[in-house]
Formats: sequence, C-alpha cells, structure tokens
Amino acid sequence: MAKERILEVENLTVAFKTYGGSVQAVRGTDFYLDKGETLAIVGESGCGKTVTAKAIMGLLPIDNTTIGNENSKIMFNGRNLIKLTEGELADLRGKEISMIFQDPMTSLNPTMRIGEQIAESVLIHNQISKEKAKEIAIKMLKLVQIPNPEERYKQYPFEFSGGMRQRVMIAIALACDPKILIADEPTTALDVTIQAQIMKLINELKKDLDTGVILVTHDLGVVAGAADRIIVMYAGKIVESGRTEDIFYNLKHPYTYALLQSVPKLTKDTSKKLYSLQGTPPDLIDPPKGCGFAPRCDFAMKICSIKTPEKTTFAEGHEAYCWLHHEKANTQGVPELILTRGESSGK
Amino acid sequence: MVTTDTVTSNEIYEDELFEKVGIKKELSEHMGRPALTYWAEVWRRFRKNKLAITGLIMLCIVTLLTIIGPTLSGHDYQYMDSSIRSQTPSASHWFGTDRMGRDIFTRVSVGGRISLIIGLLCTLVMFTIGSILGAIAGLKGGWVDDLIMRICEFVGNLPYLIIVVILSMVMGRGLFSLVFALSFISWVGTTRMVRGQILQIKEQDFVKAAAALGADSKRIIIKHLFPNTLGIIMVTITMAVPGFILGEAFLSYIGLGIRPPETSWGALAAAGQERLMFYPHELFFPSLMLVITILSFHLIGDGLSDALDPKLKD
Amino acid sequence: MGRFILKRTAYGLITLFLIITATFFLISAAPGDPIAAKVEVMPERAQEVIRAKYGLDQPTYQRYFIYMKNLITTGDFGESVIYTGRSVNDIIRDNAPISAKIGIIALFFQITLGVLLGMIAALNRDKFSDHFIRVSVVLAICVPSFVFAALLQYFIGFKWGITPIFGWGSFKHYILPVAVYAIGGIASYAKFMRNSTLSVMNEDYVLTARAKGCRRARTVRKHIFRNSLIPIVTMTGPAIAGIFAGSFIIERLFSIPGLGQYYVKAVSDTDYTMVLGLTIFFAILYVIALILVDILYGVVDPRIKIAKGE
Amino acid sequence: KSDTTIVDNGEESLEQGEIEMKIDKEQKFVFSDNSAVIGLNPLLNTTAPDNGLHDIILETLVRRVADEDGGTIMEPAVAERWDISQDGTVYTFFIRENALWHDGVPVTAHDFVYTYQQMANPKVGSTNAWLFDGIIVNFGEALYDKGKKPEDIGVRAIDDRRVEFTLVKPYSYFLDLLNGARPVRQDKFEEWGSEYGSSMNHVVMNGPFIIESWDQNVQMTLVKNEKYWDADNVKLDKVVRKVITEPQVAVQALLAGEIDVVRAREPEHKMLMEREGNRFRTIETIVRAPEFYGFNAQNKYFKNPKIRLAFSLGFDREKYVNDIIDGAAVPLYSLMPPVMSVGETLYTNMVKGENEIIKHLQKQYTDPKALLIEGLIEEGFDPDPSKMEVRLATRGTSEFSKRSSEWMLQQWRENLGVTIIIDMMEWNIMWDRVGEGDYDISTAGWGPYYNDPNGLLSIYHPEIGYFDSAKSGWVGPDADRFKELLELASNTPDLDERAQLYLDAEKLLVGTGIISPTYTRVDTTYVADYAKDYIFNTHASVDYRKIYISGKK
Amino acid sequence: MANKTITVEVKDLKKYFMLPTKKYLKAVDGVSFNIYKGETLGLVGESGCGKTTCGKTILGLYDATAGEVNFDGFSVHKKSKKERKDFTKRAQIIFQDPYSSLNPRMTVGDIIAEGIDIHGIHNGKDRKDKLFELISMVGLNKEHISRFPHEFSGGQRQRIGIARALAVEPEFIVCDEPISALDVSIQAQVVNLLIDLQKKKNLTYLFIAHDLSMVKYISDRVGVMYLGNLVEITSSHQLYRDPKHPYTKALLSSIPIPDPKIERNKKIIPLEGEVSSPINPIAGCKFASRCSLAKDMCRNQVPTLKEVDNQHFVACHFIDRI
Ligand SMILES: Nc1ncnc2c1ncn2[C@@H]1O[C@H](COP(=O)(O)OP(=O)(O)OP(=O)(O)O)[C@@H](O)[C@H]1O
Ligand SMILES: Nc1ncnc2c1ncn2[C@@H]1O[C@H](COP(=O)(O)OP(=O)(O)OP(=O)(O)O)[C@@H](O)[C@H]1O
Ligand SMILES: [Mg+2]
Ligand SMILES: [Mg+2]
Repeated sequence: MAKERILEVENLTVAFKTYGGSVQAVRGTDFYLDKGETLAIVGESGCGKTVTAKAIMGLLPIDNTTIGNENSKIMFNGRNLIKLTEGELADLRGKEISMIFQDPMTSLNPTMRIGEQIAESVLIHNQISKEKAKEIAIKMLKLVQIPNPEERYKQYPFEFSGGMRQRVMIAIALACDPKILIADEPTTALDVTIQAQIMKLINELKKDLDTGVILVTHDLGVVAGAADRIIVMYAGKIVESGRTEDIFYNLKHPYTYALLQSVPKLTKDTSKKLYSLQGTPPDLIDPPKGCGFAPRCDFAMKICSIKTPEKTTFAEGHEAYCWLHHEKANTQGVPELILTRGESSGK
Repeated sequence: MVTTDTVTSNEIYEDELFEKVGIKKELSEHMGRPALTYWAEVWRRFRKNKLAITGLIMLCIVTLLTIIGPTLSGHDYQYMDSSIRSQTPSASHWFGTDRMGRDIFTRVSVGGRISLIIGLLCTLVMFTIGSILGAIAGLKGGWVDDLIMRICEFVGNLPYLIIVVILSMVMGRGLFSLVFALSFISWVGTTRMVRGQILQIKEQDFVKAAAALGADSKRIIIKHLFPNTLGIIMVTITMAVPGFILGEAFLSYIGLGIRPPETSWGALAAAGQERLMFYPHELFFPSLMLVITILSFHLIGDGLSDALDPKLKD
Repeated sequence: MGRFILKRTAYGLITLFLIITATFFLISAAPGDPIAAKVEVMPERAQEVIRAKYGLDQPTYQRYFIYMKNLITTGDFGESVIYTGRSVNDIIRDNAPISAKIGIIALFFQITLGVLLGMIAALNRDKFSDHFIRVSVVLAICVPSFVFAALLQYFIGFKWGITPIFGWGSFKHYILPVAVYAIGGIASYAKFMRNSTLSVMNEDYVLTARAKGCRRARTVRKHIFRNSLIPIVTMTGPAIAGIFAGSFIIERLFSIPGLGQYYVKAVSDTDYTMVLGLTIFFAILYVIALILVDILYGVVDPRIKIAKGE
Repeated sequence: KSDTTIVDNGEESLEQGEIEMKIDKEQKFVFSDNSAVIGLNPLLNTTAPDNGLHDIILETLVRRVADEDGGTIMEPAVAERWDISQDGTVYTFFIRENALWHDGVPVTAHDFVYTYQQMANPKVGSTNAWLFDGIIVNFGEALYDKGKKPEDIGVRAIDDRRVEFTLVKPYSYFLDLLNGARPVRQDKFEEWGSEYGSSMNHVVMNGPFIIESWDQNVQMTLVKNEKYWDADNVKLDKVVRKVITEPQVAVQALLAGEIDVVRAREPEHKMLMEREGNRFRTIETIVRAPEFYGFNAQNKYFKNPKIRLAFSLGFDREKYVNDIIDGAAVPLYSLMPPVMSVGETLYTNMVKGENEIIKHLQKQYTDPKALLIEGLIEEGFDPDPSKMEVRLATRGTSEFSKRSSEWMLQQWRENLGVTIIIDMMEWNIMWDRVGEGDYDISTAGWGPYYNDPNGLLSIYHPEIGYFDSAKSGWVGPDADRFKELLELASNTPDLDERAQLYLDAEKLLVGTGIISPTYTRVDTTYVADYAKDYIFNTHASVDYRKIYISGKK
Repeated sequence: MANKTITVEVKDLKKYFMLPTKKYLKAVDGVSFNIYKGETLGLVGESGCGKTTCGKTILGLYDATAGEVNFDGFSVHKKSKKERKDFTKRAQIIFQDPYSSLNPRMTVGDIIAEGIDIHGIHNGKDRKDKLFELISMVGLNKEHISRFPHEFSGGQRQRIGIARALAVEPEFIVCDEPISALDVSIQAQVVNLLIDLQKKKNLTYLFIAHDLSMVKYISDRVGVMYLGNLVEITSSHQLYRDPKHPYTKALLSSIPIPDPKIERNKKIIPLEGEVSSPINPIAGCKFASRCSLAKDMCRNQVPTLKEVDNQHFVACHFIDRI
C-alpha cells in the first residue's frame, strides 16, 4: 500500500539564546509522517520532543530562538514551514496541522465558553456563520463523546473534569479536519482510567478521519498501544527510529534498551532488579561531542565521546545511531538483542 | 537519505578508539553552569536591567548629596539673609535662594535627609508591624488569623487623613510622630501580603518536610518561611519608600509636615508651589529631587521584581 | 449569590459599626475645639451657650449613644458644627456628585488609558514602546499631584489660556482636574496591566489559541485581554469608593466644591458630626465597592460565580 | 499710583445723564473670596464670609459706608432716622414706610424686636449675641440665664414703625454694633426652624440684592432686589461671588477677566497687576486688626515682666514687615492700629503718639539680651539664655505661619540667644491650648467689632475678656488696675479723657510685655477699571448698591 | 503473615479539610489498615483520592479529624511535643513533587542535614562525613553539597529528598509517589535505591503511587483507594492476579503495558460516568456512579471492607456476583 507522505522534516535544528549560552534543544533531526499513521516521539524529559513539535507548528518564541539552518526543511504540502511568515503559519495552524497540549487544566481559556473555543477554530478558517460554527462545535463535542453537548457548549472549562477538558482539546484540534494532529503528552496529566479512554478516542478518530498523528510521550505503554512508528530521541537527537515492533522487540540502541528495561512489566517476574540508567541527561548548552548518551552508557567506547555515531539501517525504516554497530566495536557484555543484525524479529 | 546497509561512511577509525570505557560517573552527573547562590543569581539579572541600575546610581547620588550637600555649599540651611531674597541660581547659590534669603541647595540637601529618613523609617515600621502580624496570622491560623484579618479590614477602612491629622495633632510634629502617623495604617497591606505568602509557602512540601523532621516553628520561620518571602518583601520595601516620601509631601502641603525650622522636600515644594509664577526655581529643585528619588526607587523596585521572578528566567 | 451578598453585607455592617465607634472616640479625643473654630472669637461664657446647643457639654459616651440612636433610627448624620444649619446629609447630597463627576471621568481615563498602555507595553515587551511607557508611567507616579496641578494651571490655564485656571461649571473646567486626578491612576493601572498581561501571555491557553490558528490580534482580543483584566478588578473597588471621597488637593487647587475639601476642613476644625458623617459615608461606599468588586469578578471570571454560589 | 485710597469722581458723574450713557448694558460684577458662605441665618452664621454676604442681602437699621474722601459715615438704612435720648441710653429708630422683605411683606419694628429676642435666647445659640451683653438692658441676663427672659431685654416696638433700644449706659459705638444683628422674620423663622438659612429658599431677604443661585463652594449669584426700598439707585443687575482658595489663582483669574476685583498680598502679584497699567485701580487699606504675640504670664519664665519685655523688644518690627510681609503692613509699637479712633478723632493723634510704647521702651532698654539675663537672674535661672527653651505656638499651619515663626526664631536666637521650638498647630487647637494655659508664646490677632480702643483692650479684661486671666495668666495689681481703667473709660463721656485712660491701660498691657504687638496689615485691592464706585475702607465694607460697570470690553 | 509485627496501625482514619466556604472536603473518609514491619504497602488510586493526605496524616503532618494511627503501639496524634519529635526520627516521608519539596533558598547540604541539625545527631566533622555518606548513597557527588536545588534535575532532586529522609535513620518511610514526576529511565534509579535501602536497613514503606506496574513491582501488599475510602487490600500478587472490586478491575485493565502485542489486544474495562466530588460525595458506595454493576443498594448503603479470601479484603456489596 503506497502511503502518502504528508510531512517531511530534514535536518531540523532549534537553539535558544539564554544568558548561559545557546541551548541546542534540537540538533538536526530527520523524520517523516505518512497519512493516517501514528508516529510516536519518545524520550526523556528535556530531550527536545516538545520543541520539535512546536517547531513544526511554528509556535516557538520568536525573539530568542533560531530554527534550522540553510538546509533545514519542514516540508508540508510542498511548502517549507520554516520559511513561512507568521500569517501564513496561522492559516495552517488548526486547519491543516493541529496540536493538543499536555495539561488540559491550563490549556483552555478559563473565561471563554467551551463551545466558543471550539467554534472559534472553525470560524477562523472557514467563511461561515456563527450558527453554523456552533453546529459544528456541537457536532465535535458529540464526536469526542461528551454527553449533552448542547448544554455543555455553554459551560466554562472549570465545570469540566480533566478528562473532559482533554476531549475538548481534541475537539478543538480536529474541528477543521486537519491532516496532521500533534499530541504533546496528551494523557500525562490524567489518571490511567481516563488515559485509556482518551487514547482510545484518539485512535478511533485517527482511523475515521485518516489523520496523521505525531504522538509525543514518554510513556512506553501508551506508545505500544498507539504508535505505528517510533522515534527515540536523546539530547536533541534521534538515536533510533523504526516501526513499533522494531523498537520494542528488535531495538538497536543501548538507550532504547535502557528505556524498555527500566519499566517493570506486569507480566514479568518482579523479583529481579530493575535495569537502571545512571546519571542525568547532558546540559544542552554545552552538548557533548560525539554521542550524547555516551557518559551514561554501560557499553561506551572511547570513540563514542569523540565522534558522532553514524546511521545504521537495519530494516525498512529501522535506523539507529550507535557505534556499537561499527564493525570494530567492542561488544563485550552488550546484550545480544542490540547486536543482532538483519531482519526484525518482530514475530 | 535512504541508505541500504550498515555504516554510512567508509571512514577508517583506529582500533583503540573502540576501547570500552563504560559509564563516566562524573560526566553523567556533571553540572555545566557555575554554582550561583540565589542572591547572586538575582543580582546578575538585576545588573542587566539598565533602568534599574540607573535608578540605583541616581539614588546613591541623591543620598550622597543629602549627606555632604550642606558641607559642599558652605551655607546654613536655616539662616535667612534678607538681602538676598528670591535669587535665581548663581555661582554662590547653586539652586538660588528662597523668599527668606536661604540657600535652596542647602535646604534641598537637608530636606532630603528628612524625606529619606521618613521614607525609610516609615517603611521599617510598616514592615516590622506588618510582617510580625502577617506571620502570626499566617502561621497560627484559626481564630487568631480571623482576628488579625478583621483588624486589618477595620484599620484599612479607617479614614487615613483623620488618623494622620489626629495623631500628628496629639503627638506634636516631631519626626517620630510623623513616622508614627504615616505608618499607622500602612502596615495593613504588608500584613495581608506576608500572610498570603506564608499561607502559600506553609503548604509547600519543603515546610511539611521540615515539620516531618521535627523542626519547631522557630526553625521553620527562620529557615524556611522568612528566606522565601524575602524577595517579595524587598520589592514591597522599595516600592513603599517612595509612597511615604510622597505621603510626607502631601502632609507638608496641607500644613502637617515636619516641624519648622526643619524642612523636607515636600515642605520645600509646597512652599515653592505658591510662588511658581515668579520664582519657578523654588518649586523646581525640590520637586526635581523628589521626582528623581521616587523614580529611582520605582526603577529599582521594578528591576528587583523582574530579577526575582522565576518565570522570567533567562 | 444572594446568600453570599447577604453575608458580605453583614460583615460590612460590623466593620461599619466599628469604624463609626472608633472615629467617634478618636475625633472626640482629638485636640481642638469645634466651637472655637466655629465662632473664631467669643468670650468663654458665650461659648458655653453654643456648646450646650450642640450637646458638647455632655460626656463623650453619652453623646455617642445619642449619636448612634439618631443614626440608626433616622439615618441622620446630624447638623454640622461648623456649617451651622446645614445637615451633613445635605452637604453630602450636594457635594458628593461633584467629586463623583470628576472621579468617574478620571477613573474612566485611568482604566481605559492605563489598560491600553499596559497592554501595549506588555505586547511589545523590551521594545522601545515598552521602555517608553514604563518610564513615563513611573514618572507620572513620581510627581506630587500639587506640583503637577500647579504646572498645568500655570502653563495650560494661565500662560496659554487653553482652559480655565480654576472653577467649576462648563466642560472646560473638567480638563485640568481630571488630568491631575487621572495621571497617577493611569500609571498604576498601566503598571498592573502590563504585569498581568505578561503573565497571561505565558499561559498555556494562549498557546492553544495560537495553535488553533488565531492571529495575533485575535489572540490578544479574545484570549489575553479578558484574562489580564481579572487582577485589575481588584484595584477598581477602592477606586470606585474613592471617587466620592474626592481629592482634597485637586479640589482645593481648582476651587472645586467636592467632598474632599469639606473632609479636610472638617478634620482640621474637629467638626465631629461632619467628620463622622463623611467617614461613615465613605466607609459605606467602600463596603459596597468591595461587594461590587466581588460581583464584577464573577462577570470577568466565570469561575468565581460558581465558587461563591456554593 | 498714590498710596492712599483712590476714588474716581463718582459724585459728579452721578448727577446727570451724561454718565447714564456711559453705563454698560450688562451690569454684572464678579468678586471672589477665599472661603465659602456657610449659611444665610444671620443669627448663627457669622464668619467673615457670612458677614460679607449678609451685608448684601440683609439690611439692618443703619448702614456704615465709606465716603469718597476716605471717611466713614453712618447712613440711614431700614431706619430712615433715629433719636437718641439725652443721657445717650435710649435709641429710637423710625422704620421706613417702603422697607419690604423680598417677598413683599413690610419690614416692621416687630421684626427687630423678634431678632434681638432670639439672639438673647440661649437655646438659639446665636454666635453674635455676646456683643450685646452688658450693652442692652437685661440682654446678658437673658442670654446667660440669669433670671431674665428674652422678652425682658431692652428692645421694644413702640408701634409698627418705631423700635426702641434701652442701653445699660451710653456707648458711643452702639450704632456700630447694630451690624451684628441682621434681621430675621418671625413667621419664617418659626416655620423653617433649623433649616432657616440653610438654602436660598429658606431665608427672607431685605437687602439691595437677593440670591438667585447658590452653589456653596463654587459661586453665588445675586440679582437686584426689586422690592428694595432704594432699588432705583441700585445699578448692578447681578453680583457674582466666587470662591477661590488659592491667592495666585485669584490673581490669574483677575488678569484673565474672570473676576473684577482681587485682594493681593504677595509683592509679585502686585507687580503683575501694576504691569497692566491702568487696567486696575489700586485701593490700599490699613486693616483694623493688630497681630501680636501673647506671653503666658503663668509660665515659669514669662511670669517675669523683664523676660517678657526682652522678648517683646527682641525683634525688629520694620524688618519683620519687610522680610515677611514684603512691606504690606504697618509695624505696630502699640496695640492700636493707626486707624483706631475714639469718637471721630484718631486715637494716636489724641494721645500724641504716646502710645508707641515699644519704641519708648526700646530707647530705654537698648540691649534686650541684658534685660533677659536680668530677668533670668531675678527668677533664679541659669543666666545663660541659650539654656532657655520656649515654645512658640503658631496660629495655623500655612506657609505664612511657618516662615514668620522661622523668622522669629532666628531673631530671638540672634538677639536673645534663646532656643525656640516652633509648635505648628491648627488655630483652633492653639486656642484650645491657650484655654488650658498650655503654651509659652502664642501667635494671635484680633479684629474689634467697633472702632474704639475698647474693642481691642477688652480682650485682655481679666474677667470677661477673651484672654481672661485664666488664659493670659495675667493677675495681680497690674491686671486689677487694667480692669479698673477699662471700666473707668467706659463711664467717661469726655473723649480726650477716655483716650488718656486707654493709653494708661495700654501701657500696662504692652508696657509690661503681656502682649507684644507686631504689625497690622495693609491690604491692597485691585479693581477692574470698568467697575466704578467700588469704595470701601477699614471701617466700612463695600457698598454694592453704588457700583456700576462702565466701559467693559 | 499473621505473626508479623505491626509497625503502623491505621484505625478508621478520617481527615476532612475545612474549605474557605466552610464546607468539609472529605479527603480521607474512614480508612483502616496495618503496615507490618519490613514490608512495603502500596497505595494506589486516582489522583485526588486522598493518598497523599492519608500518608501525611499517618505521620501527624495533618491532625486527624477522627480515628487513630498507632506507631509501634503509640498513638501518633496524641503524642506530646517531645514524643512527637522523637517520632520524627523514626518515621519519615519522601514527597511527591521534587520541586516544591526542597527549600529553594537552602543548599543541598543544608537540606539533607536538616534532620541531623534538628535532632543534633552529628556535629562538626561528623556531620560532614555523614553528609558525604548520604549524598553518595543516593548517587550524587560531594560537589553537589554547596549547590541549590534549582540547579538539579527532577531525578536528582528526588534523590536529595530521599537522602534527607534517610539522614535521621528512620524505620518507616512514607514514599509519596516518589517516582511519578520522574522519567522512566530515572524511575528505576530511585526504585532500586529504595529497595536496596529497605533490604539494608530493614525499612518499612508505605509506597504511594498511581503507576500500578511499579507498585506491583515494589510492594508486598497493595491497597486501592477510591475517593477517601479503601476499597480493596491484599497481597500484591493476589491483587494483580485476582482483583475483586470492580474499580480495581477497571484500574488494572487500563494500565498501559509497554509491549505492543499485549497492549493492542488487551481488553479495557471502560469506566463511564462522573467521579463524584469529595465535597459532596454521593451516599452509599462512592464508586456507584461509575460502576456498571451498581444496584439501588450501592447507592444507599456504604459497603465495608470484608475479608473475601485469606488476607484479601474488599469493600463491595456484590463481590460474590462478580
Ligand atoms: N523557550 C525556551 N528557551 C530556552 N530553552 C528552552 C525553551 N524551550 C525549551 N527549552 C529547552 O529545550 C530543551 C528541550 O525541551 P523540550 O520541552 O522540547 O523537552 P521535552 O522533550 O518536551 O521534555 P518534557 O518531557 O519535559 O516535556 C530543554 O532543555 C529546555 O530547557
Ligand atoms: N491542604 C488541603 N486543603 C484542602 N484540600 C486539600 C488539601 N490537601 C488536599 N486536599 C484535597 O484533598 C483531596 C485528596 O488530596 P490528596 O492530595 O490526598 O490526593 P492524592 O490521592 O494524593 O492525589 P494525587 O494523586 O493527585 O497526588 C483532593 O481533593 C485535594 O484537593
Ligand atoms: Mg515536553
Ligand atoms: Mg498525592
């Protein structure tokens, strides 16, 4: 099945000017998104997930931010989003590309009626009457499974619970049938029972509307259920990317390994000690040379902190950046899983 | 960027580069930025604020002037020389003379002392009463809090002018009574603010942690509550001083200011205001000093509050 | 909501009672004899006659009971000691509207201009217009109002003859006093608004609005503006109460017959019925204003309505 | 410009129609005062602004007016004439046929009887009533509730047109006092009760002008009273009284043509006016109100006459007038301003300048500091004056109070070497303190109600004066003698003899330093040139009936 | 199991907060359980169900509205000042939020040593040595002692909080979601550290969390709370194998499992309806509003904890029918 590629990001860099120096939040990432698929971006806090998402939306602060260099591209519909003006971006936002944020409690305007906040999105992008916009808003409320949408339309955010607010956020984001939905940790602030509902909703809507979803999260459980493909980021760079099965069952990077190993699985024996990663991610003001993960990597070699690792491709779309895959690598003690080459052993 | 096989480049690396090193403990917990204490951090941010620094410098100059001004001019601020009444600025009288033949530069310098002292003392009084009561209300809670808040509401509603006038009438016109009168009601705001701060900080987990470690209330106040309110308090202080200086000016204007022959900027400006049409310099110089000083305090206060605001961190 | 207002009113009444009592005893304790002020010079014997007429020959506590009884049963503040024959109620009725007219116009400019300037500064943070507004705002707070008034009178009124120098009557008479009255307030509102706008701009929902495709103008209008107004409401309460109190300095300098002048004169003359009456009047306004602010809050911020109603 | 009253030649111009043509169409005169009219009830509202206004809207039996050459004459007003009995104790006034209230009701003798009875009624609490205590028979006894009723006072209506006053003894200034009792009318006074005079609708008027509108602290507009008995000779249609508190604002207003007259004290204001050439006429008047310092004779220092005198002599009055008042005052070496007279003759002339007591003393004691040290030694104090600390209570908190006290401080410090503490206080507080004897030196001034030295000296009457011995602390033989002299003088019909008695009394009061007179003001009034016949002097206020506007642009 | 010594005994504990509106918020509404010496009792439940409040009240940081907490036989809430101070040496807490639980104006060293200073346990060099020992125990280095909290990442802060609690060498620690604010990779650091310490020092934990996988991993027994009530408590093994209460079942079914095959095929028991408010809780079983099995009885009668199996307690009227 030939998939339609709707977003292509090439060599994306983002740096923030601060007093201490320039924070290199994203240091050259390449990825793409196909129509109707879910791409998950996972990684530790501060590794640049949100910044990447906001860079696509053009929502980063203007004054102290540098986005991209001469050969950076965020291609959407044949246009390079980096080069667009604020006005052109505004036309895209909400209509073509939408985004929902982590904290549903603070992401809705507290003094505006719920319905109006949804209708606003429709009104901005379409030449329609207020009544029509209201109709659409109510339809959206229904779509995200909020009971009594006519009454709820008139209520304010504080009258909604967290899960319902997140539904409203989804309704806002999907009101104009966008091609891409970026969900930045949409369920982190919610309870597991609610989280399950929300994720179910996103999945269903995605299927119905054939939207491409970029799911930013650090919860591997959520990723496992929802993602088609996964990008693992560390310190502003992609360390591994691939289909969900590749990443979970055939991972090729020690960081991915650490991430997965440190989560206790309900099905697994709990008497063993958890795999634990030492230290903290590096300060991006002064990003380390070579592989950013090297100082915390059990299997680090000298070269890791000298040279940026090169890309190794394992299967269709499954790539990792790690020196362990170099032919000269010292692989003593490295788990077999990381080292095996060739076909993904997904089955 | 589609690649088909393993390593993208064919660069040759030396073998020894692939020697295993494992976790670098010191690097993995390394802290790049230099260690700055909280106040050093604040000062760093404050220093960057040009306006605030200008304010600080202006304030220093004004303060210096009030200290050494009379020595510089060599005149006595009280001495009236009827032969040189209402002169415009000249080489011997830099700011001119007033209608009684007194040197305005010297008077402005000496008056500044009173204005500044009143500003600072009132702030101190306001602050001491306010923070003690606010702290008690915030810490004790319950009926004590209720009582103090009712008192605040009540005192806050008292007619300011009456209180000031009555107090300065009862107590005479010394510096002390002026300070007392001016700060008599003002502590209400501080009390509310400190109480609010305390209530907010009290609920934070680090205070609970101290309590869980068996800290008594003295320790909690000194080690936890006070240092964390200090920032806001400093901003309030810098913003309160100019208020009192203006308050004194207002009192001087309605004739309730400092006891003559002492004088203050407010008193000088009030006297000059009557004669604006003919001798504008009599109004100009004291007003200028007032404005510069108040401006400085405001700029410093603004700068401080920016420097203290964690949200604006950069 | 109804219960809430009732509760606030009850609280207000208690506060009011305390204020009346405190003011009564304070003003009675204050030095100075209203009769002496009233008659300027008169033999002691003759003063006794007058003193008896005003009940000033009775002990303070007794006067207090009489006063309270009168106040509660008739709502009458009594007759001014100095303004013989004029009841305090009349004086308030005649003069409060004058103070209020200037005050309301000034408050209008304070809020509109203050809010506007504050927004402009915040939206252009660290640009020239921000610095310019911030510095002028602080400068406006710095100049004592009597100096500012004198300057305006001298230049605009006298030198250039654009407006009348003083007095009360036509539209032109409003210009200078309103300007003097408003200037400080504009500054404080601007300052407040700037801070509150800045903090609202950092809120997540502003980002949501932008993500929706709102352009800058719409984001500011629909999402930032109303939310930044919430803290401004707090300031408005006391300001509304202050409107009727008038400004002594402005009224005196411009010869405007507002309550402010009466108040100060009454205080310095120890005209106790007047001081009490005016104080009570101001305190009532203050209490009402606070309740108003609470209601206003509900208008600006829908969250409050429910919380209060509970 | 001359330094005396300048008057245009109104008398001639009034004569024929030639002038009639010069009169402008709009006859409106605007003046200002620094304080508001408090009320219109003549029995209760008696502050200076009140009196000034009542003069226009209420007319009493006689009217004192300034004449063109600076003199003062008593003119018939509501009374067309009056008789005085041989012994000078019974006055009979004949009320005009055509005297009407503004509502058309005739003014009768009964109105005056009623007015005086109300004043004598302690329940009314009339603020001027005390003026007639000891003057009109039984008045004081009724007022102070000493066995007489208001109906018993010596005022009665012989018939509708004749009212008769019986005095305790003859008083040369009795006619002057009548201004203190402007009439009220029984029917309305009873009907309106405490509301009488609180608004323009609650007063009956009989003066040349009546109130058209009243905005208490802004302005009052008066219009010609068509019912006034002499309405034909009233030229102005409208008189506007504005309230302007700040002097420089008033000056600016005059220059801008918003008002027609202003009284200026600041030399700079005068300069401004004079720069305008003959746009304004200048009228200078010596005010009949001396300013003085009073020493508390009960005080540990000031019970010694030498110390008191040292203070009284220890400053330069000429310099004071120059430095503080910019020359707009006459330095006083006597309590009596030079305009006070006994009968028709100036008091100073009658006593041949002998009343300049301070001058004489200054010749006698050339070194006040030595005198002070002498006094200190007498009282057993440290002879070093710098150890002496006394408080100077100001009368008010204005800039003027402030700088004049600062000036005194410097003079007394330089000339006597003493330490002065300035106690700034509102003036009613100062009176309070004085009443309690809690003061060292007080700042005071007094404007007498009638043109006779008694009006000033009597304030120090040890028993009934405002500064009675309880306040002034003045007791002993001197004080007794002072009282005797005052009583003697009031019983002496011979004016020269009386003047001499006053001089003796003044020598006791000023000569022993109980009070230290300083100056009396010279007021300068600027009148727009088009406002003709604006005449007044120290003893007589402006007669608005005569003013007319001519040649206003 | 039954012969284990009880360290903490919670009896019908209630904690109501007085709101500014003068209404009560029933954060903990009658909870009873025991914690045995050396064990880890997990406490799970939705956000706002009263876990933190329960933990803090057990330590006496809040006064209990009703009920009793006995620590080693002494009542925590009835202790004298002196006794309470001694108690603080034996029972400690690690907080949920690593940001608000460290005083921003104190150095890390002073924060960790606070307990030492309060109780005067060590002085001078001794104190320094102890500090070094603690800081390295939680995996930080000496240079960190003079730094301020804002310079640390969340995981590092959490470890500072742990060091602070350990400084007084307590026997019992309330771990209030010590890992929920942390990254997955760092969670393991902290959990391992806690487990190590427990083994070394025979500590007793009350481990509060909403991450059920981690709770299962670390706890011996688990209690499930719903709106201020304990609805089920049993051994962790038993709970995950055979949950009885409908809420527990729903909760367990919702846990996302980081394994695509399982996660995509698992059956989620959906929870419909609104969570009732702790201010005006509904009558009867508080879960009734969201329970698909609820009958009239549930809406009228409050179910009590009943032992349905060996050491397996459930509060539900219809356990038999499930
Ligand atoms: N406006 C900004 N100015 C300066 N630095 C910033 C800014 N926004 C983000 N950063 C920095 O960029 C880095 C990446 O941040 P980002 O928010 O993308 O992380 P994240 O992966 O989304 O983490 P989390 O899981 O905590 O949301 C961080 O180090 C952050 O401090
Ligand atoms: N100090 C307090 N004053 C008033 N209400 C409080 C206070 N602390 C907690 N609450 C309320 O008590 C209830 C229980 O709170 P608690 O913090 O114990 O929940 P929790 O189970 O720990 O939730 P979370 O998982 O979010 O930490 C909540 O509704 C909370 O709003
Ligand atoms: Mg993020
Ligand atoms: Mg919690």
